[in-house]
This record gives sequence, structure tokens and C-alpha cells, in this order.
Amino acid sequence: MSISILDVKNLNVFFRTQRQRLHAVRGIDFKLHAGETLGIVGESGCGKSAMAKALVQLIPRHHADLSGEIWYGEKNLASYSERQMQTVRGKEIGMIFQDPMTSLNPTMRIGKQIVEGYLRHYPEVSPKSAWSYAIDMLHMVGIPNPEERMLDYPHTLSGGMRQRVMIAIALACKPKLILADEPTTALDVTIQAQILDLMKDIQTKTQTSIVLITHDLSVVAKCCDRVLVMYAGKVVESATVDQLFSNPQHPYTQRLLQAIPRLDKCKTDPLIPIEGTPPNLSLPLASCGFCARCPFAMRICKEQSPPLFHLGEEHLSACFKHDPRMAP
Amino acid sequence: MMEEQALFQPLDRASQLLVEESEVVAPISYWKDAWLRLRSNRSAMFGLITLTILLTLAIFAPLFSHHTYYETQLHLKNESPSATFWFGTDELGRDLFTRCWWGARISLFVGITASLIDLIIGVMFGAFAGFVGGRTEEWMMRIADILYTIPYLLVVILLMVVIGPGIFTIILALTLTGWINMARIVRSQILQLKQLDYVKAATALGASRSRILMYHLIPNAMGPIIVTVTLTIPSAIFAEAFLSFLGLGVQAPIASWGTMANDGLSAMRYYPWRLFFPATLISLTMLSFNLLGDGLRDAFDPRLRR
Amino acid sequence: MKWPVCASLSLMLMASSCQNGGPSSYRPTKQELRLNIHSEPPSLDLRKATDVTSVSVIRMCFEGLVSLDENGMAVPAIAERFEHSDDYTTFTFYLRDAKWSDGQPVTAHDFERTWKTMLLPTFPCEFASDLFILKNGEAAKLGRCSVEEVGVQAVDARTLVVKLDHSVPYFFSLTAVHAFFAVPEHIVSAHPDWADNSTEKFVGNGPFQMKEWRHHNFIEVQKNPHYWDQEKVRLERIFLTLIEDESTELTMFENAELDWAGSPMSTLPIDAMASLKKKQEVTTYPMSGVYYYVFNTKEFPFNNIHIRRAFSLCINRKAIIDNITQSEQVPAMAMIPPTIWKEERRYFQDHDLKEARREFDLGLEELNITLSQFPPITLSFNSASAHHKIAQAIQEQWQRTFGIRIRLENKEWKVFLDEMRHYKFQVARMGGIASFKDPTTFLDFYRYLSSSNNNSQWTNPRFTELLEQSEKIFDQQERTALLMEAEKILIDEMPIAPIYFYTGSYMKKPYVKGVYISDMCDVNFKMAYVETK
Amino acid sequence: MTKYLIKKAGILLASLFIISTLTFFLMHAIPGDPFVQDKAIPEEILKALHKHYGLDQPLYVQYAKYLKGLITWELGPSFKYQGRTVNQIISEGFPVSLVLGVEALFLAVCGGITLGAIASMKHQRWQDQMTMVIAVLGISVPSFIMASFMQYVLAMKLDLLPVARWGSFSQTIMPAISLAALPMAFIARLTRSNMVEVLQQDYIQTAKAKGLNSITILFKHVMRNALLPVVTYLGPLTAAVITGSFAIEKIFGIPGIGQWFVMSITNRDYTVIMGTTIFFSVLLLLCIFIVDLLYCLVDPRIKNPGNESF
Repeated sequence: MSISILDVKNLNVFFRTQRQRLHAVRGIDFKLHAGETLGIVGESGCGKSAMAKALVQLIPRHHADLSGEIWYGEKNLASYSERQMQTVRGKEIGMIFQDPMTSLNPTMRIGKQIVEGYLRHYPEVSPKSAWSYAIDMLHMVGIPNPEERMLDYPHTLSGGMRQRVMIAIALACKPKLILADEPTTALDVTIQAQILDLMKDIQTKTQTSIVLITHDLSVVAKCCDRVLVMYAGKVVESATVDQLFSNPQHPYTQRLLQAIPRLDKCKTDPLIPIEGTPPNLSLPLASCGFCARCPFAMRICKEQSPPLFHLGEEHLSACFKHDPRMAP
Repeated sequence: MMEEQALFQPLDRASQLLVEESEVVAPISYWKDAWLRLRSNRSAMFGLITLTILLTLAIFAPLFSHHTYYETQLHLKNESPSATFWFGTDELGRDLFTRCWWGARISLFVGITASLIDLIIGVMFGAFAGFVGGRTEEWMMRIADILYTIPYLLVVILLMVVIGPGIFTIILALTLTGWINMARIVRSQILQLKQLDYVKAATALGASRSRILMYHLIPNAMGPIIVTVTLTIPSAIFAEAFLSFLGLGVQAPIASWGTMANDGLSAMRYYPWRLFFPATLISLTMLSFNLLGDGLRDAFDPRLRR
Repeated sequence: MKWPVCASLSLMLMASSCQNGGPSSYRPTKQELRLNIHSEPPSLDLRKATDVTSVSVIRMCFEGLVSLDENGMAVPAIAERFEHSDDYTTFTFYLRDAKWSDGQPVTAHDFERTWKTMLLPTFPCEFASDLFILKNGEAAKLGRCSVEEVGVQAVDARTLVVKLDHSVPYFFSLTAVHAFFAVPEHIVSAHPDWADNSTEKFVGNGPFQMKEWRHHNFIEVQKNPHYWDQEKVRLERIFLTLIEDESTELTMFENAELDWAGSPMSTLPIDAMASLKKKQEVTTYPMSGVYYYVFNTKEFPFNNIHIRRAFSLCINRKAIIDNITQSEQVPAMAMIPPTIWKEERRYFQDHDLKEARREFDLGLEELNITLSQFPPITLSFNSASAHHKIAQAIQEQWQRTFGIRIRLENKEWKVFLDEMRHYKFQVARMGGIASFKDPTTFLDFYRYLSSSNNNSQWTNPRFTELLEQSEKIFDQQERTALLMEAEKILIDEMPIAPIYFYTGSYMKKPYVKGVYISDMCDVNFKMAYVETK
Repeated sequence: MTKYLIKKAGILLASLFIISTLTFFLMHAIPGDPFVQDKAIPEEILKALHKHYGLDQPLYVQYAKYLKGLITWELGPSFKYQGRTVNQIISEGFPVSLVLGVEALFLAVCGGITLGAIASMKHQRWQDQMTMVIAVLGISVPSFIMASFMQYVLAMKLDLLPVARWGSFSQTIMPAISLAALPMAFIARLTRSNMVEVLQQDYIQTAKAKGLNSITILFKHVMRNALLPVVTYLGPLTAAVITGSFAIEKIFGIPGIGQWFVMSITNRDYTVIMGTTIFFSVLLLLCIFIVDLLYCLVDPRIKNPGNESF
């Protein structure tokens, strides 16, 4: 087993608003190995984005509380101050965001946006060589005429191109880890594929680890090595991609898979939507978060919160149906 | 063992629904939510309460006062605040307390009405110009520039001669050019906002232009609009005082906060209460309007909802 | 930046209690006076200047044929001696060997040309009518005859003969007024813009000469070495700031940045008067001027003499003076100020409410209306805080006494004047300052219905007759008796309600000496000096 | 670009023509005469004065004459301040107002943006509330009250600065502060309101993710986007501030141009009314034009006016 680059222990995120305290991420543990691509899936609002931002403390501190440990190598990022975090962000951990249309500063030239992060972390580099380095980066992410594009403003580029620029920005400082928060959601399907190919390609070149957050299982299937399925702030299933798709264990994962169209399944097989809504995250949750929507719900599901049950070496699932106490 | 087994009994459908209902929090309407958020904003509530008190006093205080705003008692001139005269008296021996609240009626009425008119005209004009763009915008903004440069005093003097002095003439005079600033700021916001995708999306969905303006553009320009409104209220109050100074404002013995502050200014070193009370009331009103305005903006801003 | 704003509210209450008047230890080291003249002089060309500000600078740089002494008597100035014919129509002035500040001699021709120029129909002189007492003066201005026919003639360089239209016993004192000064013709004819800036062309014959004039900023004058009486001039320099704000002026005075504050070049802020008087720093002197209200006698209800009398009698002049104007003004129960006629004249009692009510009822009866039919009265005044306060006080007094409604109309200055000129008012505030030291300066306002200052449209044949008669009488006492009868008629019929006679109040630093202020508003710095260390 | 500038100049000239026409006839429509004083002058002298200044001619003739003068920038003589031309009045007063205005503008922009930035960075915390209270006071305490108060405290009580007058730098401090207070407060509030919005934008998160520190983010990413409405406000503000203020110039005895806007009207000094109005219009229209240009520079998304096709 390879060394883990990221080890998250009991991560909790609370959002404070004037009326309530939202428990968005509820005690998550996971590990990320070097060079691995970890997919995190779940529906909107399940806390996956919050978790990703919490990893690099991009949640505004006066609006949110964070607890738990985030071990990045030897460093516990959870205990880092804002100033310390600034040395980690970009250089150690790069980020790619969901919407390339709004994630680039509209009033700054593209070149400048790439160069500024690089110069921040490598102040010894001359601006001139940083500039040519940025051109190389643009070239690497597949942007034609990079020299000219460097001087363009974001609004002149298409969405796919902008996402490539985002990737270039994220890669600029050669981070060991990239957090990609729904990088393809806002793009159309052909562009999605190109971007994913690009990311895979780059990963093999640079040996970067990637945490890929998405609600799209096809993206997971395409890129990831391992998957965490999140629901209501918790990890409900953790598995390798193969295990997940061939043998999903948690009822939520099963329903999730049923809810997406598959080309390899019979056309007559209907898509089954998941009924109901996820629980309110402002309330403490003593039960299984999914039990209200779960067709297999049992009494215990209403009364206790299920732990993760080990099903295999890399496969865990948080459902009482795996509970050894249950009568066969 | 039996108990444990019972835990693993499947739930029936009915109880499942029950769970569902108890889990779902009753939905809160947009307005109620805004109100709740406003209520929890301490500074906004301070503004709201202060304004309510000021308005109540403006309406009722003169009714309960033993003095009138016009009765002069020359032997009691420039008295400092006391039990009889809570705010002291002015240079003609009139009770400043009563005059302050009479002044509040005038000033608040002039200030708020003028700002509201500025707001409506300015926002409509600016938003329309910014949204339509092209030649129409160019023309509209030039017309605004021209209006802005015509010497304002000339127009006011003409109005006073033609319509005659009075509070509505003053409001008319104040709004004549007052809306232009608002129009400029709104236009610049709209220019920026109309580049955004959601506007394009709304257009693509076939939303009418007026709908896009009313529901998509103007609400998003609310920040600068509120800030500008909070500027126009005091400037209207003081513009009225300036007009009085030139003989074009409210006619004595009616007072407004602006005229009282103006009169009190020369007495600042000798009878400070004559400046202090009207000036403090003006500042307090402005502070309240501003705090409330900010609070309202935060309360209605969907992006700040969590 | 931040703290004055915050402090402004909290410190404001403290402000009154602590006053230390700035650095009081200041003592001048040079013969220099620092004054403020309230506003930019519109013109320093004495042929065009009309206002107090311009005139006070002009009087520093120019001198007339005669000047007035402390008692208002004519004493020699540029004219060494002077004489008049028995009928007071011909006056002869013998000029001394005086020089303009550029060293050129002051000649009788300068006076002749200056006066004639002012009477040219094309010359823009607003007070040309002051020169209409010269023979053919009015005719020349109207273009009915040539200016060369005007009754002023330089017999030689040092002799000036003046012929008047009618006899004017006080003509000598008139020549001390700037309208009868002269400009240096040798400069003026070559440089029409001689008076516009502080160039070397600004040449005068007075005790001081212009050094620098920065428009709207300051004026600096220095001693004129060519002045005929220059040994008596002790001041080396006068520095005049041009600040309009009275409070600023007072603050500068208290901060020892000025040596003088208040009249006659400016005024002291009314609100400061009580506190300044308490410290006994204010000097008050009487001025030849009267503050009064005009009734429009052509219009109902002020076409009725009793209504006018009632309104006038009702006014509490003393209370207004004590509480509002606060500068020891004299309640006016007559038209002519005590500076012109020392005799005590009270044609009625101040604040005579009983009589006022009686007259009011009489008036109602004559007009054949009841109290409830009495229309609301509009009282017009131009916007200035003092007028405003007086109007509010009088409004109260009238309303309370008669139970009628008085509306105040605060008007923009030029609009007010326009309405006065076209008689679009009921009662209005007015003020008159004597242009020369004679009762006719005021009585002439009402001489004819067409007199330009007769805003009330009042006329009385006996009054007119008396004034016309007085012109033919040279005996001072007899003339005074006639004019007093005229004054009594005026006050009895009350086309105006006199309120008070003006005074001027000023503060000066104790080291300032020798400044002489006439009751005609003229201030003379010729003999002024400062006590240096 | 040249074509664009020509077009803009044409619009400017047309606007000026409209403004001067409107002002001219408006000014003659209001009652009052330049030469009438409280001491009435005889009708015939008034007529002579009117003739001397050409006021006896029909209005359209006067207007045609005026336009002729305007083309050559000969704005005519002042009626009240005899011997001074409007050109002189402007050329003497404007430099003074300009110096004061630039000082005030500098204060207002720097102070306002700083305050606004602090407030937005500490949104809804005490620094925010504090800054906004200051800003509100700046808006609600009018400049003339502040001016008098500063005069009393700073000049008289503490003897730190001269009371009034014009000449040295220390004499410009109080007037500049009084002039700057209101625009500064307004800019602070505008900046805060916009920065709060910009700070929520995704690209700020991107910038943070690059590891930039907050100062860099503030200056390089937030400011430029947040200052657009401020730039809009700056156009008319600049024109207004560099042409002075009646109250401030009166209180501090400053020989600027601001008082002429009021004084010329109360004196019915027709040529000065026209002159100052047109001068202000030119300044304002230029400032607005410059702001429009700046606007396009600051926000590349808005069409470059030089290449506009419509």
C-alpha cells in the first residue's frame, strides 16, 4: 500500500448563520494515497463542497467552525493559521472550481491570473520567465495560441477554454494535490470529456493526487480510482470504482446508480428517481440520514446512526443491513 | 436478543412518512425569513426603533407640548435647556423642543418624499438607459447631464415666483435635479449586470424586458441604490435649509431641522443647544436610515441567505 | 479626519463654557493695521462705487475737497479754503498744492472732468442722481444738454467754481462724500481700466495708496508719500482681508489675526452680542440710518391711515432692540435720526397698545368691515437672518394685538427689490442710510409720488410744499422748522412705520488708536496708529 | 478612435448650446435687475445703465451677441464687479478652487476607499459598524457645520491652524477636509457595499486558492471590480469639487470660483451667470467623458468605445 498524502480524521464543519448552526460535514474520515484520484459523490447539499473547502480552509472563518484533523504529510492543516494556510494553498494544494464563467476575475488578463500565484510562491522567479512558464502551462492544458490568449480577458474565452485556464492556474505551482470541485458540471458533455481527459493526462504526467468532487457518477467512473459516497454530511460508502459500480452496498449508492441512465443497461429499464429530500442539516441527527427515503429502512435506522461497516479491504458502507447482529 | 431483532424489523410505510414529516422543517416564506433576519440584525433594529420613535415624536410631541412653535417670548430668549424648556429656547424665546418636532415633520416629509421621488425617477431612468443601451442611452444620459448643469438656483427662483413658496415647491425644486445622481449610479450598475449570464438566460427564456429589469437587474443593483438613497435624504434636508437661507425655503415661523441648524450655527459658541439638538436629530435620523438600509439590503440579499 | 466629526457632537456643549480668546499677548511691532472689509469691493473706481465696502477702501486712497471733523463740520482737505454765495447756489473752492500718489498735481480740472464724466448719459454711474443738484446735472444725464453746460468750472488749476440747481446750504458737507471726489484725469483718460487691479495706475490723493489687490482675497494699502498731510499719517500699512462670514471674522479677531471686527466695514454676529457686551468689549456708535416698515398706501387695507397708525403703534420697538438687534439702537418714533437732528422728537409712544387698538377699530369702522373680514396681511422682507427675526417678532405682536393673520414672505433679494419697485407688497421691510448729513436725505424719499424711493406711493400736498419751500430758505432755524413740520406730517400719516435708528458696533484691539468714525458710516484711518511695544 | 472623439466633441458642443440657451432665457425669465439696489436709482439712470450694457436690446439680439462672444471665449464684463471680465473671474478663481478641490478629492477618494475597504473586510463586525457610523456622520453633518466647528476647535482653541484665508498650505487643510467629508463618506459606503458583493464572487475564492494573501487579493482582485460605481460617481463629483463650494469659500474666505455660482445669481450678474454655468458644463461634460473612458478601461467586458459599432 502506497503512502497516504492526505489523512482526514473526524472532520466536522459547522456553518453559523443568524438563526441556526448548520452541521454540514459530520465527522468524516478518509485517506488519500499519492497519485490517486479520489472521487467524492453525492447530491447537492450533502456537504462535499464544504468538505473540500474545509480542507484548505476556504470557508470564511467568522461564518464557520471547523473541527477534526487534516494531516497533509506531517502537517495538520486544521491547526494552521490563515497566514500559514496561504503558503499551502496553490503551492501544495491546487483547486479547480465548478463554474469557469465566474471563477476567473473578469477584469484581469488571463496571463496575469496564472502568473500571480506562481510568483507568489516562487518569488525568486523573474516575471519574464514566469510569463513564459505561464505560456507553457496554457500550452500544456491545450489552449491554442497561448501567447495571444495570455493577454485576453476571460470573457473572450469559451467555458471549456476558461476551465482549461483554471486548470493551468491550479497546476501552475506544481501542487501535490488538486481539489477539483465539480470541474465539469458547468460544461457541455463533449467539453467535459476533453477536460477529464486532460486532467487524467496531466495526472499521469505530474503524479499529482486528485480529489474529484462531483455529483456525476459517469465522471467518477471515467477518472477515479476510489470513491467516497456522501450523504447528509457523512460518508455512507467508500469503495474502489470497480467495487462501487459492480457491487454497490449502501442503499443510497444503489439508488444513485439506478437514477442515472446507463448505456449498457436495457433501454426498457426505467430510471428510478430517489424520492424525498435529504434531512435538515441544522438539526442533530440521531438516525441514519437516509432512513426516511430508504426502502429497506428498519427500526434501528430510525434510532441509531450507522457506523461504517468493513465489507472488504477497500470497501466500507454505513448501513445497518451489514450489521452482524442482524439475523441472516 | 428478541429486542435486538425487533430493531431490525422493516419500517412500515406509515411510520416512514411520519418520520419524513417530523424531519421536514416548516418552510419559511421569503418575507418572513427576511423579517427574521432583519430582526436578528441588532444595528438594523436600532435604526428601525429609533426611526419609529422619531416619527412618533414628530407626530405626537407637538400635541402634548405646553408651548407652540410660533409663540415668541422675547424675555425668555436663548434660555438653556431646563425643566420648562427641554431643549432650551431660540433667539426669539420660542420653545426649541416643540420647534424641533415641528421641524421633524417638515424635514422628514421633505427629505423622505424628495428621496422617494429621486429614487423612483432615478432608478427607472438609469435602469432603462443602462438596459436599452445604444443611441437611446447616449441621448438619455446627455439629457441628464444638461439638466444637471442648468444653474439650479435659477430654476428654484423661477419656481418660487411662478408657483409661489411652499413645501411642494421645495420638493419639486429638490427633485428637479436630485434624481440624476441616482440615475447615473443605477445605469453603471445595470451596464455591469446585464453582461451576466443569468440575464442572458432570462432573455433566452423569453422573459420580457420589463420583467428582466424589474426582477433580475434592479434587485441586484440594490446595494448602491440603498447607499445613494441614504445620501439623498440628508442632502435634501440640507438643500432645503440652503434654500431657506436664500429666502426660498419654508416660510417662518415654521421651522425645519435644516433652518434651525443653520440658525444655530452662528450661535454655536454662545448658545450651543440651538445647534446641538437639530444637528443631533438630523444625524440620528441619518444613522438610523443608514443602518436600516444596510440591514434591509442584507435581509433581502438572497446570496447572504444560508 | 475622524475625530472632529465625532467630537463635534460631544464638544459642542462644552464650547460655550470655555473661552479664552486666543493668544491675547499679541502686541504689534509695526505701524500696521489688519482689518476685514467683509466683501470684495465691486469697484474701486469712485465714479462707479456705491457700496460701503468699496467706499471704505476708496476713502483710504482718495480725499475730497473738504472733510468732516468730529462734529460733522466741513474742514479743509484738498481745498485749502472755500466760500459760497449768499443764496447758497455758487460755491468756490481754492485747492491747495496737493499731489496724486504718482507725484502729479491735483487740479481743479480733475474735479471738473470727474463730475462731468459721471453726468455723461453713457457713463455707467448708479448714483449720478447725487450730482443732480449741480446746475444742469439732470439735464445733462438725460441728454437734454451737453455736459459742458453743467455747473462746475475750473477757473484755473487751483480754483473750482460750482453752480447749483437750487440753494443747498449743506453743500460743503456733500463734497466730503465720495460722489464728489475726483479721479486723476491724466491717468484715467489714458487707462480706462486704471481702477480694476492693483497696478501702478491706481493713483489717488488720499493718505494711503494701493499696494496690492488680490481679488476676493486681500487688499493691501500703504502710506502715500505724496499726500499733502503725510506728516500726520502714522500707519505704514493697512492689510484688508475680504472675508464675508461674520463668525469667521470674529474668530480671527479673537485669535489675534485681526485688529478690528464689526462696523463700519462689517458687522458683528448678533448671536455673539450678548456675550461680547458682557465682556464690555463692544463699542457702539450712532449711525445716520433708519430701519422701517413700508405700507403700500394704495392698497386695501393700508390705504386707511388708522390701520397704518394702528400697525405702527403696536410695534414694541424696545423689545426688538433689546432682544433681537441688541446693539443699543434707538427706538424710532420719528424719521430723521438723532445724528442729524439732535432734538428729541417723539411723535407717538412706543408699543402703545391701547391707542393701537383704538386706531384699529377706527380703521375697521372707516373701511366698513368687521374684524373677521380683515384680510390676512403679507409681510415681505428679504432673506437675512436679522430681518427674519424682526419680522417674526412683529408678526407675533400684530397677531396677538389685533387677532388677525400675518403671513411672512421671505424673498430672495433681487426678487424682493423687483416687487418693491412694482409695488407688489402690503407691508415690507426697508432701511435707509443717509447719503449726506441733512434731513432731506430721508424726507426726499416721499417728496413726490414719483420719487424713486417712494415705495409706499404716499403723497401729501402740504409735505411736498414744505420740502419745496425749504429749498428757498437759507436760515437754518427756519428751514429746520419747516422740515420738522414735514417730518410730523409723514409720521402722522404713517406711510412707514419707523422701527429703530441704526447704530454700529465694533470691537478693536486696545492698541488701535486714532480711528475716527463719522455717523455717516465713514471711517477715517488717516490719523490711526497702533501702540507698538 | 478619432471618429469617436469627433462624435463626442460634437455631442459636447450640442449639449453646451442647449445649456447656454436654456440658461440664458431662464436667467432673463426670473424677476430682478442687476442694477437695482435698496436705495432706488432713478428710472432714467437705470435706462442709461441698461443701454450701456446692451440690456435694452431684444433678448434674441442679446443672445446672438452672447453666442458670438462665447465662440471666441469672450464671456463679457461683470455687471456688478465693474472692470472685471468673466474671463478674469474664472481664471483667477478656478486655480484656487482647483487646488482645494484636488486636495479634497484626494482625501475623499483615499479616505473613502480605505474606510470602505476596512468595513467590507470586517463585514458585520465592530470595525464595520464603527466605520459606517463615521461615514454616516460625514453624510449627515453638513460641511458648513463641520467647517465652523473645526474653525472653533482647531484654529481657535488649539491654535493649530489659521482660522481662514488663502495663501499657505496650512490654510487649505480645514476647507479641504470640510469639502471632502461628504464625498468621502459616500465613497466609503459605496465601496463597502460593492466590496461586500465582490468578496462573495467565485473569482475571489480562486484567488484565495492560489494562496494569495488578503492584501494582494484586496488590491488586485477586489478593488478594481468594486470601484466601478465609485468611478461613475467620481465624474460629477470631480466637476463639483474642483469648482468649489459656496459655503466653504464663504466661511474660510477663499477666493475660489464656487461662490460665483450663487453670488452671480443673487446679483443677477448675467454675464457671470452664463460664464460660470458654461464653464461648469464644460468641466462636467469632460469629466463624464473621461469617466466613460475610464470605465471601459476598468471593465474590459464593456465595449471599448473606440470600436463601438452601433
